[in-house]
Amino acid sequence: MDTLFFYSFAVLTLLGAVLTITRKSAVHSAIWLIVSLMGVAGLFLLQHAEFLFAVQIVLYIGGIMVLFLFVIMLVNLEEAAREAQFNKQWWLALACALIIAGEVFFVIRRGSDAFQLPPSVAPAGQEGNVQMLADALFKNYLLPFEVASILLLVAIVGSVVMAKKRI
Amino acid sequence: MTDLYTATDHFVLLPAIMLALFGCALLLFEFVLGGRDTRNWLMSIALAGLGATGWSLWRQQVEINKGIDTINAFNGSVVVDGFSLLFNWIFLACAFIVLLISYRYLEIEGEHHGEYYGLVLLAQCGMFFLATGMDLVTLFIGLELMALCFYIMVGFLRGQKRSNEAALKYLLLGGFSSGFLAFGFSILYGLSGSTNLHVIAEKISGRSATDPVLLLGIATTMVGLLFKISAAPFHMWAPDAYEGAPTSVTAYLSVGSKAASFAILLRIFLVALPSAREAWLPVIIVVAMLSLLIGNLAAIAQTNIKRLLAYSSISHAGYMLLGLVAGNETGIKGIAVYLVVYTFMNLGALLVIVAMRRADIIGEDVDEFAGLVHKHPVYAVFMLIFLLSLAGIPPTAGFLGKLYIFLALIETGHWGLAIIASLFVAVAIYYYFRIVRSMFIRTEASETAAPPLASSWGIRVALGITGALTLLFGIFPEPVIRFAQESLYR
Amino acid sequence: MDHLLSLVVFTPLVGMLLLLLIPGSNKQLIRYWANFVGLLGFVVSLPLMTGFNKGQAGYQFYEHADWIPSIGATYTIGIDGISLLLVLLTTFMGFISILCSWSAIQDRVKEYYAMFLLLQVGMLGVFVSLDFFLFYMFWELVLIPMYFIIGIWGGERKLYAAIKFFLYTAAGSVLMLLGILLLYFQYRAQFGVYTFEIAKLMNTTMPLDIQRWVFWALFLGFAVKVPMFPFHTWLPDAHTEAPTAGSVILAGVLLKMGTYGFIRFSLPLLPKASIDPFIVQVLAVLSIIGIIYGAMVSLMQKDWKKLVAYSSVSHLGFCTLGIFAMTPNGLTGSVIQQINHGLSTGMLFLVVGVIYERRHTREIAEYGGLAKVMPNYAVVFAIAMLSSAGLPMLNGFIGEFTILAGVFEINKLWAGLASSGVILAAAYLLWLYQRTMLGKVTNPKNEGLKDLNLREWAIFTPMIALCFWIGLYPKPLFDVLEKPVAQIVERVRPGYLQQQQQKLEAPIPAAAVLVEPRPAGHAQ
Amino acid sequence: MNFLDSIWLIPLFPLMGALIMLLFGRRLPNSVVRFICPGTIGFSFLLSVGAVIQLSSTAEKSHEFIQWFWMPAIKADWGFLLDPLSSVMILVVTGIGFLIHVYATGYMAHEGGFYRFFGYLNLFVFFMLILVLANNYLLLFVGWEGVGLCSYLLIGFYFEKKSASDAGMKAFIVNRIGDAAFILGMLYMFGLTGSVRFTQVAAWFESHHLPAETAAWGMLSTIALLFFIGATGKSAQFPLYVWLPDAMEGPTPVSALIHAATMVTAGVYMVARSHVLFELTPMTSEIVAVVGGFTAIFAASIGLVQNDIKRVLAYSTVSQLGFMFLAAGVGAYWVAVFHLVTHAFFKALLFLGAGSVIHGMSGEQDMRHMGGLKKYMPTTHWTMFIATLAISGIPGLAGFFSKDEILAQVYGSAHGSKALYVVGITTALMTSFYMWRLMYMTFYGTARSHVHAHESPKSMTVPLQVLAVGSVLAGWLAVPKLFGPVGFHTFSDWLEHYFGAEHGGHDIPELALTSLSVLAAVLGIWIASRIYLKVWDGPLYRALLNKWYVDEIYNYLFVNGLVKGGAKWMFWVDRNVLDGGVNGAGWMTRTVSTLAMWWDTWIVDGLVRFTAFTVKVAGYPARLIETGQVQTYALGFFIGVLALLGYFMAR
Amino acid sequence: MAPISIGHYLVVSTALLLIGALGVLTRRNIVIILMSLELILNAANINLIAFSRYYGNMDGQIFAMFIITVAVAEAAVGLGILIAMFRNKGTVLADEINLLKW
Repeated sequence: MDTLFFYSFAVLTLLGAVLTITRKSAVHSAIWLIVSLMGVAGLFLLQHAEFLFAVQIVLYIGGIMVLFLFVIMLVNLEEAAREAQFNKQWWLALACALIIAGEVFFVIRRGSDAFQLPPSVAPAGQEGNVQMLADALFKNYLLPFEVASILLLVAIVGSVVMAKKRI
Repeated sequence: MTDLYTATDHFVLLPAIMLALFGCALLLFEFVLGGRDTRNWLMSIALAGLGATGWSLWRQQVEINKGIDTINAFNGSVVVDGFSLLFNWIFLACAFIVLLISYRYLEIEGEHHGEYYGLVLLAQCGMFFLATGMDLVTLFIGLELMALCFYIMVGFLRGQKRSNEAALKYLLLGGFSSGFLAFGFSILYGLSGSTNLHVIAEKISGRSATDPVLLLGIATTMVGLLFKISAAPFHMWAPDAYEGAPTSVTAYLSVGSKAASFAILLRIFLVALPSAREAWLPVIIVVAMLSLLIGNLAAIAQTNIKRLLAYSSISHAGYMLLGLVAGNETGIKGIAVYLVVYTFMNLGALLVIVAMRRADIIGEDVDEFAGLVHKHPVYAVFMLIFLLSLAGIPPTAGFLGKLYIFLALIETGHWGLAIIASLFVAVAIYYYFRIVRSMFIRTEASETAAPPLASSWGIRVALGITGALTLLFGIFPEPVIRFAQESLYR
Repeated sequence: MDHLLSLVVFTPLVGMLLLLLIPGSNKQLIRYWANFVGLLGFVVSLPLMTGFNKGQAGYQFYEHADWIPSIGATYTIGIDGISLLLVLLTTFMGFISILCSWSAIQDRVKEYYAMFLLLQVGMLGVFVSLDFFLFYMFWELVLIPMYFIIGIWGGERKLYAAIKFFLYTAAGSVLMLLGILLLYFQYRAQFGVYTFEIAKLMNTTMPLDIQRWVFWALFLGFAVKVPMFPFHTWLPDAHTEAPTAGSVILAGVLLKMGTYGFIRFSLPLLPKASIDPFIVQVLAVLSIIGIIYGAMVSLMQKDWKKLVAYSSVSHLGFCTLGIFAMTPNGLTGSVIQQINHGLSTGMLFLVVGVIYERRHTREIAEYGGLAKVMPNYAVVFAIAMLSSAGLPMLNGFIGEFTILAGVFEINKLWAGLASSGVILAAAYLLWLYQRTMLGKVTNPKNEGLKDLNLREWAIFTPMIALCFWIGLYPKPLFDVLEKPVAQIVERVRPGYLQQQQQKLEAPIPAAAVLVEPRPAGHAQ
Repeated sequence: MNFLDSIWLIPLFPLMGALIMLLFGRRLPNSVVRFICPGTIGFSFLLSVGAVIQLSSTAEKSHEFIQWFWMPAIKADWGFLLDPLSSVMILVVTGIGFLIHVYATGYMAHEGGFYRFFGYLNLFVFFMLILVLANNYLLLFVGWEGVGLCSYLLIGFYFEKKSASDAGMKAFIVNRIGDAAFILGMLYMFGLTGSVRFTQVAAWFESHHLPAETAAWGMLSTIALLFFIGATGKSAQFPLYVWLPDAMEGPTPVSALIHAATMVTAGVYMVARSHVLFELTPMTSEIVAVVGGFTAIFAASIGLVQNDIKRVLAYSTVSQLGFMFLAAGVGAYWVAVFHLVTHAFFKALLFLGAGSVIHGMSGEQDMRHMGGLKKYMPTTHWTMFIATLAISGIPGLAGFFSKDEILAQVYGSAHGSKALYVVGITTALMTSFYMWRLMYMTFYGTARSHVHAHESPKSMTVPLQVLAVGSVLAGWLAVPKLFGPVGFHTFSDWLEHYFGAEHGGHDIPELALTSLSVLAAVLGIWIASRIYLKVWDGPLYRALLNKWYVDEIYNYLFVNGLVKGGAKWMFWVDRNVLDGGVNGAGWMTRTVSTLAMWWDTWIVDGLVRFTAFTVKVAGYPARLIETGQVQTYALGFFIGVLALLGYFMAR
Repeated sequence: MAPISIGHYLVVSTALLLIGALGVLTRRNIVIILMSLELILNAANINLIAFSRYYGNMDGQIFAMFIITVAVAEAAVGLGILIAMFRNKGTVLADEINLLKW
């Protein structure tokens, strides 16, 4: 069952991603991005990261995407949509991406013997995931958490400074 | 584990707290009391923040000087040791000088806002974590904090297309590289099950060098980090960002950001990945050589001095990487010495360009420097010192940095690299001296006719400090060397 | 005085710093001050001569202080006979070139003299340093003022010449630095201590191939400076474009830094490499090519100054040839020839400068018949020319002859080839003299030229006196050089001195002299 | 007064004279100059006479005097040596020098630069005295070069005349070729014997009992040959004689003093000085003799047809010098020196006489425009008449004795040969011919020009008369043993003792030889009287007139071909290959960037922006990467990743 | 079908990374480039979550949370800068911003 879910979420993710970067209209791209991110969220769920699943849905899909759509409306992409969507180097980029994919594949194939992880620890119980997360977050990762808050503050201030006409 | 926040934690974190506190205060100050007559206050608060930071760093330094190796905090995710203090002092000096030179410059550009000062301090806060972090998460978040601040600062001249463009390019490429870095970090985590660098090192040391996942992780981590220090071929953001950014930010970016990026690079390569040295060493060699080649050659054709300095900073990154290539005590110490020296000389050179910016004159083109010596001999002479230092000619400090790199290379038997690196010194002289020529030899009246330089007490103080130190470190380098020695290897 | 040598080295620096305090508009005061400092620099260096004990081997006026303990760099200075002569040459030529700029330099006077005094510090430092690191500092310090002297006050192609000078020498010296570092680590590997002190580095024993590497690295630095044959192309440009005083100091002192480097560092530090047949042959051949080539190219020049510049290549070829003969005579002659070249080529440049100041052209074709208009000038030029051409009783002969004698001991063919330089020197110099001084005054612009003035006499008189002094009574120079040169030779060719001594004293068996003994029947 | 210990004063006087002239001469009136300069030489002459007299009374006949240690490199002192050979030389130099100085006061009276002329002349005498008084080769070389310098200065005295300064330069440079060889010889000598002091060298040779190098070419032969090459330069022997005829551009007293009487004989002196060496190297001696003989006949043949009065004398000088080398080559050193002395008298006289003629003819030198001067210039005529008789070898006069002795030695000495004798006697015939041709063309017949000739002033004629007396008497110092009473062998005894004469060889049929040479002289005079004005057009004549085209050949081969061509080529190499090599290394740099020079030129030339742009963009790939396209940057980044992974894959 | 291993997640994340990179490299519209950056960061997240589960510790999840935070911040600032630029230049096409070059 997990397998099936994994494949469907994986396909959803990748398909969404591909469509994101190929759609002509930015709005369509944004929607497909949502689809892709939801696929990722599904993968999170499969790995028993319920809290992150929630974060992904709420924050990303609810937050970032609104922001994107907002900007799309703001900067009026009508004209941009009429022009060519890909730049002149797309074929080169595609070739590079394929080569890298090939390389990764090759590396992994060749060194599959070496590809060993430490033995897996028994999966944590399904219950209490959020609690454990909170525990870790506020004990071990208290510092990054605080820093992240500054980061967000900077982001807020920064985007305001940038976007406002006059300050 | 039981205590969430111990006294040690506080002691370690104090500089960051100061920076964050004053930084946030500055951000808020502008919101609350925005207005034209508050600008002196902004400057004072920012300087006070740096003072407080310096004080807390000094306390740490005193502690370290007592012979304590490292002070761990937050379960080892943040440490204070000689290494972190060395870098923090660099950041502090850099931020201090950047503040000094910004005031008048922002006035002229018409973008004088409290956010700027706040961002300077918060960026330094990010750098603090890059120097002290021992944990992938802390490092990553610190890196992003710093980067975000810089994205905004680069684009701070919102009304100017060049600034917008630079910020956007920097952001897009920075984001791109962060993506790779995050991916690399995720794999490092995956290989070890921990985000602590020491644990990672321990787990990785047991793996074979051909482990594909490890290689994938190293590769992606590496490109992320090399991007940050603007080493070729991941350097291409640097010229554009440097050129488009406000010059004071260019100064900060080229020195502070680079030093911080070197801090994280060294931490990761030396603490987390020493066992994979044979895998990354050849790459670093190639990257260093490419940086020297591209940085120096491309600089030759530049007429914009900021852009020229950007390319030269790429080549400087190449030199510093050669210290990592040598990898021995001398090499690492060499990087530290080089960074210290580079801080002052590069800041100095850029602050002269800052002073060149005045009404109607951009002051970034080589031709605009023509005949500078007639009108402003002091500036011209100081610029000469900085340029000589950048080129690595004794008795300026820059020579010391290069000397250490050569020392390390020769000591470890990398003769070929040493020869190539030394030959690029000659190339560098060529383009630096185009500026010298413009300032001293060309006699066109362009400068004499122009209004006087945008000099201010801040710039003068900064010029004095950087110039004096650049010369002093060149003639009496013992303190710098000893400092680096004691910070890194006691 | 314990710090006499430091005083000598840093007097110009102090003078320069004080000079900076004088307002730039007060040109006259600046000139007086600069000349005073130049003279003072010379005067304070005189006690070196009187206080020098020529019987004592090793360094004198030795000073030592820690400088950068972390890397083992020290402030160690001291002089032996070789450096003594070069230091005196430097202070003397420094004064002369400052004096000769009095009227030639009219704009940016303050900077000009500041640069000159700074240059002086660098050159003096090079000759007294006994620590490689210190040496390198001074070595590079020289570049910057020279760059400006050529670049700001030079001729038409000054920019090109200045940067060419800088790039060539800087590239060479960075490679030299690598050689120094290699040596430094060799010492460290043997003794476990970091040091740049020459005296200590001498104790390093290195395998031949490492020595070779170090040798070639140092060679690049020095050879560019000298300049030896394939590295010489910066010289004509720099000389030609530099202002008179710049050319004088460049020819007079700066080039000697390279030859001095060979003598002070390459030979004693790397005795095995220095005597390596391949290296010696390559260097000797390069020197000989330099001698002939420089002279031949001189013949072709249409530019007065360029001609003199190329003649420097030829003369310096003699110096390097003498060095790489590595015989007492070769080395002694080389040092003396360095002094001589400083004086005579310096004078030739001054001669060009005198006329350039009056006519602002260096084209030989522009002149002719000046002897009629400026008889005193013609006499001075003649003496300079003859000194440069190696006429006996003048200084050039002493040096060249001693070098030839030294080279002859080692290789007769080299000496033979080198002696052709003597012929060519006469050719190009006389031809120059003829084209400029003799004949009728064809160019009307030359008719009203003024002869030497008092200041110019003041410049030339001591130089001419020195030329004659060295030509007639060079013994003091030889005495001063005897000990240090013997030391170097003993290091490079152990036993050579004794062998030579014995050879001169022992009777030579007839068979050694004759290819074949004469048949007995012919005996009378 | 002890003259022997004050021999250093002998050169000092002329030096002082020279210094006074060159430093202050311009301010002195000519009358003072006229007094000082000959005066110093006169003093020196007196000192020399005193010294020689004292020397003759000492037992060892040699006096060495060292002033200071001069040149440590080859242990050479600054010291003087007075021995029979040098005493002869100083007497000639100061004596004839004095006369010529006196003559010059008259001859140069109307020239500009009077003081300068005398300054140079005094300087010359100084160097010449150094040369002959030196106690070692190196100091000899000082004088050697010094006289070369003065010769240069004096030939080019009329420096406004291009031909004059050309000639001076030629003289100096040709001499330098010889000098280089001389230097090498000295070094060889030092390497071998450990000294260059004459006495020590000689002692060394004697103490080591070296066998002579006859069968093989050895070190000694090399040294001797190098010395001889040096001598050929200074003494104008084939092939380095070419400068001497040109040197006639100088004022006539100069030609007389330097290019006839003294300087050019320095080579002979030097060979004589090194006689110990040359005796040990018969092969080199042979070369000396052959070169001398060849030069003698060769120069004489050119002299046959020249029309310039001074050139005839110049070639005659070359020819006579050849005679001296011929003598030295066959081992008759004292004879060579003897001829040197007699030649000094009559040749100086001839030159001075010619100078007087030129003076009287207001500068005319071409004999075709003279003739019939006898009645206008009687003193000049009769003095020259005597000199010409002397040089022709008419018995009783100086030239007869010395030339006859040479021919006898060539015929009879152990190293001589019949062939050389034939050459010698032919040359004697030619000499007689061209000298009488000169006399006829100048003094006899009818005047061929309208210049009003006049006799020269006393200051010129008195020296002529004194020299004429000398030309008669000098020969009697060494009358062949065949003829004279015993007392007349002063000279030969004086020198033979020094040279340690060895007269092995055949018995010399002296009477026959003497008759033969007299016959040759008379025949020459007779032919000359018949055809002195004839011009017979033919290839040989033209070849002779053009001096066998030697100058042209040299010019083509060396001056234009080797030196200028080579220099041109080398300069080209310098500019294009060497600099090109460096620039080629910089080429990469340049293709990737703009050299500032180019950039400057563009701006200065105001080339259209487009060109600048294209070149800039097309030329410099490193910048080209920076397209300004953010995605290209990202692509670069991406390719970096690609390469990195590729590398990891490959390892 | 093979059981889902950590390798599968790695493949998916790598693919996502490449797709995101491709988007950055090829799309002219900067907004879409910013979206592609989100994809790249999500690739890292997939890894982190998978490894987190594998090791049974929370570090990966927390790291992922921070990465999401960073992604948000980056997007916000990026869009802010984009707006500022759009205001000045009137374009959102990446290949039309080429004032700074060479």
